[in-house]
Amino acid sequence: MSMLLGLFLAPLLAGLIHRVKAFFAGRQGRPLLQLYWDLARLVRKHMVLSRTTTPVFLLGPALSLVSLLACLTLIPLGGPALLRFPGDILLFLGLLALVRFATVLAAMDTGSSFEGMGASREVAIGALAEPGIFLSLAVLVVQTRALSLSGIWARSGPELWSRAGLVMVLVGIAMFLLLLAENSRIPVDDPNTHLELTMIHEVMVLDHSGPALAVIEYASALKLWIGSLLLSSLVFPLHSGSAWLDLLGGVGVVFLVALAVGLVESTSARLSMLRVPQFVGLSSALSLLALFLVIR
Amino acid sequence: MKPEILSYPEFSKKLAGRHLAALMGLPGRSGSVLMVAVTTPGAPSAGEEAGACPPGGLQLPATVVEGTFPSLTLEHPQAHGFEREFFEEWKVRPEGHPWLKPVRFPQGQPGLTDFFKVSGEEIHEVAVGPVHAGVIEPGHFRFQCRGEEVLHLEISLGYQHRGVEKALPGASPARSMAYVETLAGDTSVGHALAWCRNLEALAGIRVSARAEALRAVALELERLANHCGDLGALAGDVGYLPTASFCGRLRGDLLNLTGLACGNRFGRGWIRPGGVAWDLEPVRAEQIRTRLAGIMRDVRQALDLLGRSGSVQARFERTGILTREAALELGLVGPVARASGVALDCRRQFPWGPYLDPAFPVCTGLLGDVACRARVRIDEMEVSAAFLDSLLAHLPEGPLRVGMRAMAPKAFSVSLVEGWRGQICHVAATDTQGHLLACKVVDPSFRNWFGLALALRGQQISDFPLCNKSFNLSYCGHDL
Amino acid sequence: MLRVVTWAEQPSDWWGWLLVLTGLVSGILGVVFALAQHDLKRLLACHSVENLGIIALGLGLGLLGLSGGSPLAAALGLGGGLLHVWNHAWFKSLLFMGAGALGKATGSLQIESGGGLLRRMPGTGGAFLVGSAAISGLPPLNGFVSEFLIFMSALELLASVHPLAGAAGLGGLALISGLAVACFTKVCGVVFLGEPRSPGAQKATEIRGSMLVPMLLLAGLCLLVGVMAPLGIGVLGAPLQQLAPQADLEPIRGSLGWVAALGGLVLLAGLGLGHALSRRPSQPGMTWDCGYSRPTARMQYTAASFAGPLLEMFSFVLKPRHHGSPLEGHFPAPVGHHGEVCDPFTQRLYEPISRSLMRLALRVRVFQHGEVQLYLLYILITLVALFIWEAL
Amino acid sequence: MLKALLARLNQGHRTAVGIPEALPDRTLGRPRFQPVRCAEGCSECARVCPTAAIVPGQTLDLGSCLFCGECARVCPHGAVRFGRSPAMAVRRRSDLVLSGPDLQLAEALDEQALRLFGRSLRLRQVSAAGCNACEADVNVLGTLTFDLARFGIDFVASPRHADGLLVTGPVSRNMREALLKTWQAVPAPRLVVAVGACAISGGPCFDHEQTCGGTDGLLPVDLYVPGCPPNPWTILDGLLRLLGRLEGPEAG
Repeated sequence: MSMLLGLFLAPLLAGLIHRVKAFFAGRQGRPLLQLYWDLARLVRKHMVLSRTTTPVFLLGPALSLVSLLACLTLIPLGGPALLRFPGDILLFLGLLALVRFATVLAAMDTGSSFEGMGASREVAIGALAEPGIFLSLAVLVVQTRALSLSGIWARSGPELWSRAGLVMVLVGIAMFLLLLAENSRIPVDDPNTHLELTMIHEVMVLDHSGPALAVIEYASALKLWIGSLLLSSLVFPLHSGSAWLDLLGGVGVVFLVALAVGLVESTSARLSMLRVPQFVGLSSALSLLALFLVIR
Repeated sequence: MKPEILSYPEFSKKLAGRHLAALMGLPGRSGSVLMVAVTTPGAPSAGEEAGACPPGGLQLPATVVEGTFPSLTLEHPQAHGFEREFFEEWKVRPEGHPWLKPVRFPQGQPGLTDFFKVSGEEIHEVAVGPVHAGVIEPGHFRFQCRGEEVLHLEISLGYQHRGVEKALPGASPARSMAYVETLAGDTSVGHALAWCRNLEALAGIRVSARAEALRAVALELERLANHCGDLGALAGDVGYLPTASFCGRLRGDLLNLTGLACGNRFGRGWIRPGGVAWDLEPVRAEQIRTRLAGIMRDVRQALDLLGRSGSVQARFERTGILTREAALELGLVGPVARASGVALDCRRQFPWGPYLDPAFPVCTGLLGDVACRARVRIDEMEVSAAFLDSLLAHLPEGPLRVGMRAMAPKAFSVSLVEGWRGQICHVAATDTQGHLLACKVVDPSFRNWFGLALALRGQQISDFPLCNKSFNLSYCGHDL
Repeated sequence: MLRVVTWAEQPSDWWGWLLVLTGLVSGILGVVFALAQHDLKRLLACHSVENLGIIALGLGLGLLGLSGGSPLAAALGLGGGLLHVWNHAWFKSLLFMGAGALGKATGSLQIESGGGLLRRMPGTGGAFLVGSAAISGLPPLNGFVSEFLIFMSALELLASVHPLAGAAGLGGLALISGLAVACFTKVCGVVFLGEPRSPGAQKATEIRGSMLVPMLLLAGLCLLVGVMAPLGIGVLGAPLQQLAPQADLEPIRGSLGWVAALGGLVLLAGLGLGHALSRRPSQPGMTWDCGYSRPTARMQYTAASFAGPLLEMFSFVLKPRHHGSPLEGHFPAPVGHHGEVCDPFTQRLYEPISRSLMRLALRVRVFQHGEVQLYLLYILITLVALFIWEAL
Repeated sequence: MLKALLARLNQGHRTAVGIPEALPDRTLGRPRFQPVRCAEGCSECARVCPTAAIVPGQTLDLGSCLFCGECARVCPHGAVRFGRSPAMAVRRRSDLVLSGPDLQLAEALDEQALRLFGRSLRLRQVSAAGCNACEADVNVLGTLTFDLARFGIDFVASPRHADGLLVTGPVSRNMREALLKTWQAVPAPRLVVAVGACAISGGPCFDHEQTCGGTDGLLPVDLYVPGCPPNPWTILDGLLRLLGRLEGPEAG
């Protein structure tokens, strides 16, 4: 159920963020369902394939979408996840690394300096973000003594917040910053810009078209969903006793996270590319601080 | 004024310490070319009070060249672009020019030139354009990069070459107005004004005070709209949503004010030889004045937000620095040069009509970074808004348009107008029958492009769009 | 080493700590230096340093588990470390063979002179890609399985007896694997993808089958160990039972089963989706070049530029040197640029030592005349001196 | 953040609801051409036309017209009059050549294309020697007032992501190859929109050897938007008609 929700609602998040930004700008803005229409159009279009490219070009997006779908089976939402076993956290992170490996190689396959530039930025940010994600999840592991995402979900919640509020706040902030960085949002990347030289994510997919682009767009919507879901299920889970209420609450928090992303994008400027590592490092530092508070 | 024909060494000496507004060729006797320079006084030194450059002081040194001549660029770097253009047009080679590359590729094959190259297996080139990512004109940018750092940027234009300058002298009056109003679409008023003032000078007529005032209104509205748009675009480039959206809308509102006055949002069809085509009745003038006040209130608020945002200022400051020395040596103009502390402004140097105020403010900056270029634009908007307000309140009386007369034979005329991008220089010469023989158009972009290339050295490539916006130059104004 | 360490009934903490720290330092430095290399063989050598670091880290965590009384962590750490020894042997041989094939086909081991080789050498390229994914610790390949065990050990320690070591191991290994992904995307992207960057790469062809088959076999092995992970634990079961008898490995086997199943499924589904995509109607074209008519191979990202942002962050250890004259004037003349990263051990440890040894040797040469009598005299003096010393 | 919110409240919601029926009073909208009124032998209009867009007594080519209004000003018989309606975009080049007062406005794409693009259309803008006025008016469509994105239309960076080209400028000889390369980079099915007199007919440079005289003959144009530059409302009106979002003779 939670998996299906993710599959269907993920593209809505992008629409929601756009609506928040449109409100702040004072315009009507894109329809909420725009990404659904975009995807419907893209899958029916042809592709232009560069003569330079190899099967890696199409395999990259395919593998990353499938990996993200696999990730979705591991995250709890309003109830334990479809699949749960000790150490599923590690598989989850491994799959995210696979996503990065696949998209970066698909970008490099075109032999364009733009895609290379985006790929270089992506791996730099990714390599720095990796410890941050591990450490923030580690804090939750220590706090809940659970080795699986569903286990953390089961033992996290208001009780944990009252016991270790500060730590949870730190972890929450760290994970939110990572969400911004990993999903190419302001202040790390600007999803709205059309300028090749400043982009990260968009510039990596400059050559993909048609169904392949649809796969990429859908995958990045899923990635945003998964990132928000982690925050919702692990940091702010609801345990009301009713599974339906928990589910509703979980989805609500996911949308709140998207709202917060929109708010950040509406009111702050992008960082200079030189500052991005510091920004990503900050999230690692925050989770490290939380970790020390926990194991001290 | 007539060009003063000198020997080559004297000619070269005459350029020292002066600002080269234009360099053009006129057909001479038996295959030789008369090279005419239009020079204006150089900038006052940095210490002097801003805007101290006194009015007047135009000079027209000229010399006869044939086959080859020693390049002026070595001594006067600001001649580099003019000499390349000269070579392309007249096939007279400036010997020793360090960088004799095509400017406009009139024979086709744009972008086919030896780009400056930093060798080494680590260096990669980024080639951007001609088709850019945004909704902008085409041009080719070649970066030599090591990682994210730009070692060198070379700009190769010419994609927009339409042959307008060549077509100008023989065109019908109606068509030549269409040409000059599309020389650089966002500077329709500036170029139309420079063109008409030349024709009027050649015909020896004076336009009325009212027409001059209305022309000034058109020119300043154009400046306001474009500066406002630029500031919004700068905010957009660093992803700062509020100012970007507000200024984008306000720019449209400012264009609409011009549209209200003459029916065209870019001021096309407003300025005509002998005066202006559209009047501002008192009601309309008052309407523009009130709407302008409202727009400026919103503009101030949007810009205040920009100034207060630390994350924006961090991106603007110390990005894309252009030193005063470089700006002077390369003869840069307009807000770009003023942001680097070069206090030159044609409204002060060659004033006319309502600008005949010895205290007309010239806005300058010190550092020459993106922040300064933004600041100068903000200051100039305030100056223009105040100027417009008083102008619209007291429009002088007089006829809109006086009839044109035949132009003087064998005459030479220079017109300098401070467009929103900077000094626009039009030169026109007539033949023995009083028909136009040759025209020269120098858009401010022609000079400033090189300044952009220089400002990018050692910068992060991701800052290029920001620097580019802070210059915001015209491609077709360069390519003609 | 493991043998020796486990002789003792209860290993003391500091052994584990020492191994963890050595592992972290060598792992992180190894991968950072690898990132800076221009030569494929040197790069792979640096990765060996990194992988030995991972192995040491696993063993160290395991020892800490033993000493702290967490048999599960011990079994996981030691098992992961041991498994990684195997895995490393496989994917590293695969990668070295790939490098050899590359050198043979293009005549150069410089990364920057590769490019577009996957089209020209699909077998080598495919095998190398699998090896790269394996060494980067990506599911569903063998590298992920051993790193999974080590990570699990760190998580166990974190939640129980040695939280600090667990945290260090976790963060360190995460950084290492993040950087490894960066490094191998660089190699694969620059060498195998895009357009050829040198004449050698331009005319490269696939190598002989006899060289190709072992690579393909090894690649298959990497995959097999990955998707047969639960069996792998079975193989390790016996030694682990000895090392950490109390550990209950059943849940781990279950987890590995899921890992293998889901990983395998992802791979299959990914291939399927990729195939489905390639069947969609398409039109051939050129890589988008902004409409510019004369693109060159120089307009591709170079390996150095690709790794640039990361190297910049680690410049305090790498101390990169750049040679090249700065651009002067408004119209500069063409210049060259070259950058390199020197090995700090060669530069700051071995070289000074060997230099002082040489100096010493030169001084000692005074005694060397080549005359037999003198040498006899030296021996005599030495003997006398020894006797005196003995007598004292 | 509070400041930004306050500023937003101050600046207000700015998106216009519909396309205005009439442009401001001095702005020249859709002309009413009545050659029947022309007197024999009168060619005042042709004399002042900068682009030879008008043939007295016969045709007025909106694709060449720069909307300078000189013809209407000099015509003694009122054969040319400019109205204020922004709706002017057409689907066929021949529709722009007026021989009477009627203008066949653009009809929607066929049903199959509408199913594809009706709610989502991505365009790649190519300026082929445009003077930056058309470009500016296309850019304006993204601002608060016009808010193009609310109709599902957007401009994208890469032609690979696009469903069509929006071309401005007379297509200089130097831009010809780049334009064609961009076209080839757009995956099928795809559209072409020509915006402005230059892109339709070459504009003031219609007979220059340095230009190709517009997009016609190079690309299959699906929508022509006349003007120099077209008012943003004219462009928006044309795009919405193309997508079947707007029907009828006047803008709604």
